[in-house]
Amino acid sequence: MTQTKTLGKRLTGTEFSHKLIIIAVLVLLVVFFYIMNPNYLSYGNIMTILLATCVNGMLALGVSFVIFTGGIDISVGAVMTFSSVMSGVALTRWGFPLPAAILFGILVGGFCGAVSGIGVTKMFLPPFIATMAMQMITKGLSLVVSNMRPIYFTSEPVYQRIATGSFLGISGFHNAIVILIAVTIIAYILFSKTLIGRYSLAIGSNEEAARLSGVNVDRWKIGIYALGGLFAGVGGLIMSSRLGSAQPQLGVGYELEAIAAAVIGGSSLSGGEGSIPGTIIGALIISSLTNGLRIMSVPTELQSAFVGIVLAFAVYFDQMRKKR
Amino acid sequence: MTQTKTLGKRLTGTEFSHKLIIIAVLVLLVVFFYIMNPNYLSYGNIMTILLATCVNGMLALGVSFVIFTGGIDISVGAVMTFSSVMSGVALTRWGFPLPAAILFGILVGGFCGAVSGIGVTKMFLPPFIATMAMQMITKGLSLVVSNMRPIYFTSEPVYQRIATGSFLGISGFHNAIVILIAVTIIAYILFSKTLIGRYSLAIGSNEEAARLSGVNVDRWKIGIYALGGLFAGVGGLIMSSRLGSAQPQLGVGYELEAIAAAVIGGSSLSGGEGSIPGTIIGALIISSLTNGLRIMSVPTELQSAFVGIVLAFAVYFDQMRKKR
Amino acid sequence: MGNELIQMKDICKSFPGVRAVDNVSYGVRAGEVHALVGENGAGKSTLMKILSGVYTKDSGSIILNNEEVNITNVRDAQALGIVMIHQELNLMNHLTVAENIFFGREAKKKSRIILDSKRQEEETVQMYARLNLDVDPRAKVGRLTVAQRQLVEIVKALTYDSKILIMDEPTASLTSGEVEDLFRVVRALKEDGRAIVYISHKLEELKLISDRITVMRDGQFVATLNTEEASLDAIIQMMVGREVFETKQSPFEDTGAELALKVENLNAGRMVQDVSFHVRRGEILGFAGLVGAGRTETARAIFAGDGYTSGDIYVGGKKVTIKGPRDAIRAGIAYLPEDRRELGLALGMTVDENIPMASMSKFSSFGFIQFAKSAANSEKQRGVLDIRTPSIRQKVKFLSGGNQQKVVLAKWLTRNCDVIIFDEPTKGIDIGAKNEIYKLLNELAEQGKAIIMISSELPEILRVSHRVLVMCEGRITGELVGDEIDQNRIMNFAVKRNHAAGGQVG
Amino acid sequence: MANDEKPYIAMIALGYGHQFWQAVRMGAEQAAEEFGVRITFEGPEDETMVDRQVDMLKTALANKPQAIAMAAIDTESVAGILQEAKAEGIVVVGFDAGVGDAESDAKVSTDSVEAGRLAAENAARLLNNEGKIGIIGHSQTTIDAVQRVIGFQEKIAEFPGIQIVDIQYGEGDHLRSAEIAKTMTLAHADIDLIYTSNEGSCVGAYIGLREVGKIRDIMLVGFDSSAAMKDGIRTGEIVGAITQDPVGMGYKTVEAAVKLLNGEQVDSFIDTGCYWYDASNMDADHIAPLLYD
Ligand SMILES: Nc1ncnc2c1ncn2[C@@H]1O[C@H](COP(=O)(O)OP(=O)(O)OP(=O)(O)O)[C@@H](O)[C@H]1O
Ligand SMILES: Nc1ncnc2c1ncn2[C@@H]1O[C@H](COP(=O)(O)OP(=O)(O)OP(=O)(O)O)[C@@H](O)[C@H]1O
Ligand SMILES: [Mg+2]
Ligand SMILES: [Mg+2]
Repeated sequence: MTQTKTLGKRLTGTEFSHKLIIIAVLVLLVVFFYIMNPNYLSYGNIMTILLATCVNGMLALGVSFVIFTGGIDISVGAVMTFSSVMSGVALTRWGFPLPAAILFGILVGGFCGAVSGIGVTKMFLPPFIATMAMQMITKGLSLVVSNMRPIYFTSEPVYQRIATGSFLGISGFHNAIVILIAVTIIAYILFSKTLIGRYSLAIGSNEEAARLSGVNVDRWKIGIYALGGLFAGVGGLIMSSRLGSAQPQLGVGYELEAIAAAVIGGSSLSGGEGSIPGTIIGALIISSLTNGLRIMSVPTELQSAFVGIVLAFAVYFDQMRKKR
Repeated sequence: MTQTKTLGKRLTGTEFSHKLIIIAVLVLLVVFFYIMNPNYLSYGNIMTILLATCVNGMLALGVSFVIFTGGIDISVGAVMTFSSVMSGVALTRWGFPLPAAILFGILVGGFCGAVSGIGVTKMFLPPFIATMAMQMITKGLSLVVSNMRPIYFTSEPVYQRIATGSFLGISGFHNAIVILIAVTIIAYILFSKTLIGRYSLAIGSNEEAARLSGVNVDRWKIGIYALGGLFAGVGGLIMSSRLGSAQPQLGVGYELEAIAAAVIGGSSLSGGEGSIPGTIIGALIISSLTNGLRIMSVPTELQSAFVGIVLAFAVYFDQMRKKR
Repeated sequence: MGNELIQMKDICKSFPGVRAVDNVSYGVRAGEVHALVGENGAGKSTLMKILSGVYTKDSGSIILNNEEVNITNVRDAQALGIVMIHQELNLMNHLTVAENIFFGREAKKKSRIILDSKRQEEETVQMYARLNLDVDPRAKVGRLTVAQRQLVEIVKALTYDSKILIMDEPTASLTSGEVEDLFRVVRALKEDGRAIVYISHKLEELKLISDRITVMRDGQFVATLNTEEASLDAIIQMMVGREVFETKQSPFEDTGAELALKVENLNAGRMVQDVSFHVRRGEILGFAGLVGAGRTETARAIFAGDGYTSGDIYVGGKKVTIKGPRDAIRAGIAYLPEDRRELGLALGMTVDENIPMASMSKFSSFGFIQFAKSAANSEKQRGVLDIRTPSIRQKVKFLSGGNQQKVVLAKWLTRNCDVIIFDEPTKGIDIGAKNEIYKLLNELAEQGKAIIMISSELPEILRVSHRVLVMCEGRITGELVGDEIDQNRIMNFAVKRNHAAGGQVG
Repeated sequence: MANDEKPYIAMIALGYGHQFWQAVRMGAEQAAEEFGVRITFEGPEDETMVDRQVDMLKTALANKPQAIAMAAIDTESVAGILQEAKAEGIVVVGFDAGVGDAESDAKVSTDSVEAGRLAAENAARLLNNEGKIGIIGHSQTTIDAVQRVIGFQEKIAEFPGIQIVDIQYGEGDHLRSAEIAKTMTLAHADIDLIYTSNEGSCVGAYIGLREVGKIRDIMLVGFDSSAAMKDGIRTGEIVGAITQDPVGMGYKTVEAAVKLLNGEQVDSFIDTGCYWYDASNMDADHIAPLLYD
């Protein structure tokens, strides 16, 4: 029985080793870029990297829950844009007060997610198709609603400060970063301490077993897709606050990066596996890499190739760990 | 035990009903657009639709095999572009004779696919990550190799005729359509009459079981990804022949449409399910829909929303059939 | 010993935290059936997976025909003529029966590229005929019942021209008729000079089929005996390391205890027709029948509303409408599916995450999970059911088959329902654990729960049930109470295909 | 189709959702109303989708237009189809990037190389012929995007005291361009001016520079127009930008097509010009109408 005991300890140990590997990848990247250009680790640039992580990180958090269930959400980029547009419309056209407009925008994101979830559960659509439809629909609606023009929040100077204001007056430490940290903590609690996290993994691990255990799988799934939409809505808030406007054409390709962050962070696209800290580190890896390549003035056309190679190897090392 | 017999018989019947449903969706769409605008069924426009199906159809065929295995290939668009660029480089810079250059381009596609396959099997990368890396890498390489300029095939007037020449002199009946039909037949034979089709379904159905039966799963998977790449290469040939040039920045978003065609055609993204005729009909649905909306002069911003809604319902009807 | 066709010497194999096989030697002669027995998790499957190339050994040697061989993957083993029927079904559900059987060795036309489906199908039918079975070779395997799938596995293995055939619990979900057919074929193979490894928890079978028996315990070799010289009791004692007491079922006094579940004229598709029955608190109701009799379908119609078209269900006297598992669970019905891997467990999750799955409301408040409470319960269940796991934080997929079944049991014990439907509860479970499960069924009944046990193992039905219902082709064909319960009567009802005599039960 | 009587002009642009194209469309619709013709206006969602645009052209032809007005992503790719169209008597007018010379009856556009040179001239002036420049482009392949950069580089090469130290491309995506601008200031701490090749790049760089507090230290030169850019220019945070005349371009395109349909003569090249604007002249009569939101 002593054996059993140590074993138990050892096993819980392996749960951390995943995070160790991707943290190591992150550290390696940072050290490499630091050697290439010491400015990389200047306070200003660290803040730049963190700020650049905000939108993608937010989308990645949202999509993570969906990925845990074994689903996928390729609409997060378009939904993010749509919710920022709707928030802008509420503010500038319908005369909502600012907090109401912001809340409305985030809720629109949640609503879009819920609709995808209904498509997945009640219409039996594969998540890829349900969210692809949602992507196409919100893309169109963003253009129609905004009349294909950016919606400016210039009338509300507060709006810009939501993301870009300095937290506690610390210069360079933008509110957006604080929001990302706060949302990450919320996501972490939701994931590891509450039913939504437990059920998202259970559904991803064996949906039928969950159903036969009396879990209302459909309702939870709709909730999880809605949660993903809410996160996209917050992403839209940060984005439009940074830009001072809602840009109806933005967001293309953001979903791939968000999914990539989750997968680098250890989520399996077949569901049942993954973690919130992993996802955030995944998002950080992507943005530090992109930032570093730009700082090194690597020609744009080569940057994507480098990112691709590094991502492949980051995941490779992580897979090697699992094999061991 | 006669029961076993009847059970089996009853089930084989349902296999056809899937194709009936999506054919019905296609017919409904066509009839609807014809009523809205009789030009829709003019000979010229039918050919336009078929020609517009060629590239997406080709990519969809290739990605289908990968989807059958339970994988996904999001690099097909970028690989298509890369192989057309390489074919252009071989022709114009390295002085390859035309047939060699074409073959070379297609083989480049196959090679890229094989590399993705190696990533999936030997590096244990999730297909999403392996092919995302491939997408990023080929995207970058296309730009670098082409020096960010289209490569024109104007020196080889034959080249354009490969896709756009008239088959047997029938005006409007382009060679590309013939190529699509031929490739579809080849894909169909590969799928239903040879080991590669059998094994792709088997791997998607239960990879572990396939391995335990002594099948070299890794080798077959690499072969299947390579096959997908070859189809993308042929897609690149048709694309560049139609355009008279290799466009190094083309292909963004094409993978989603190709995957959508396969899924509409009844492929399950978790593998083991799908068919070649289904995929081609899926591709036809997408292009007839897009074409029809344009002919009805639906504002561009709304087109994508309509496509999204129709796709969702097409798949919904198909799912209802499965539930019954 | 010297004349063994294949010998495994001093084999060791560890998994993270587990010494699955610890210095075990084992061998089979040509023309012999050598049984391998042991408790769940004793390491039987692991040992044989090493032989068939699924796992690589940590140390030790394998000697075939007096020559050391190196087996690193399945194909190596196949090339040496070693074939294994796996305990967990390893079939491709989307492929047909014939495609599965010939998988990896597809028949091809003369061109050597185009597949010859027709020939495969014909040969499949012939293979089945050797087992006295009929088959539609084109049926998709995913549509078959578990038992039919197991037959596919067996037929598949038989088609290999193997020198050494390893059968890991091949009869776990077969009925006695099919088992007899299988044994007939096994004997023929034996006569033919093949070496056969036979793993089973059905110890009665060993007498019928095996020549020698090797016992393993906790990954270690215990003994090898000649079957004629071995007594069942001795084997059991070697397996378990202690004595096992068989409890005889005491009759249930139908003193008008409260009706826990009553089902009237239930219809669900072709396989459930006009099924009516009841079960009282404290009673164990056995559901017997041949494979495909519709027992699983009946249970699922009650529990999950599958294919349900008409009929009334009363729980504790109150009529309930059941559209899905949630309704059933709320009404107080639990169901343990026969296919635990596909339906019962989240394999990638831990023991502690699976056990509370059906009762999360008990282990959460305001959506927050109460981890300490959940862990306490899981530890308790682990103790009660003797779940062999290094820790409750072990992932379920790393447990042996029998222990996985216990986790499912723990899940439903935690939920504490009034009516519990067990579908093949001891499938793949070792004799010691089986006895514990029987004891548990009795205890649950004594606590006033109503138990329905679907089982294809007649001895089990005979031993545990207070009352037995027999099904055939979707109908209840007979009911037996107390002393009436015996093998012959059950078999008579089980093949009663004319529907004249209704087994109507009030 | 009740309005079969009205001549029908199909317009196919390089892109669609961007303000620039919507401004072109506005001008075109204005002209359509004035001249009593029917127009449709479409474009691919992404300015790289050559084949999409070819399909659009073919579909448009199925509706039998009297005239086609087109800004081809790749002129070669549509040459054949347009030649056939011309042979059937359809009028072909190129606008913006235009179509091949052989196919077009008239071309209404801005010379992008010239526009890039104009930006460079002003940049050199602002730098007093000395300093370091970074460029944020929006596409490495779209022809006018490339020309805006080439023109700029060509002209800058005439000033030995000025160096271009970095060129990055941000797809016209605001956020990406913002990140690029921020890293550029870090990689090249001594950069004096950033030139951006379209609205998205400019606004993105504007935001990025503001976020790192360098907006006034580093001069920002933009391209095109939008409410955000106009604000920035008015406050001097963006030192100036080049604008084309998209509304005029749309208008003149339709006008030229109508004239050609009526058998009138038009110039084969109608220049819609490009203009430097900054805080000092943006309200002037000749500039203000060219700026759009
Ligand atoms: N892949 C694996 N990873 C980790 N542990 C494993 C793995 N496979 C088996 N084990 C462990 O090895 C031990 C032996 O398992 P094995 O499956 O060989 O038992 P068995 O004798 O076949 O039991 P059963 O009768 O229940 O099938 C068990 O403790 C099991 O938990
Ligand atoms: N998904 C399905 N589709 C069609 N027929 C099915 C399906 N599942 C089971 N059947 C058929 O229904 C019949 C009853 O199966 P069921 O599983 O209820 O039998 P059972 O009495 O529980 O037997 P056992 O569990 O011992 O296999 C079988 O003939 C089987 O072939
Ligand atoms: Mg076993
Ligand atoms: Mg059953």
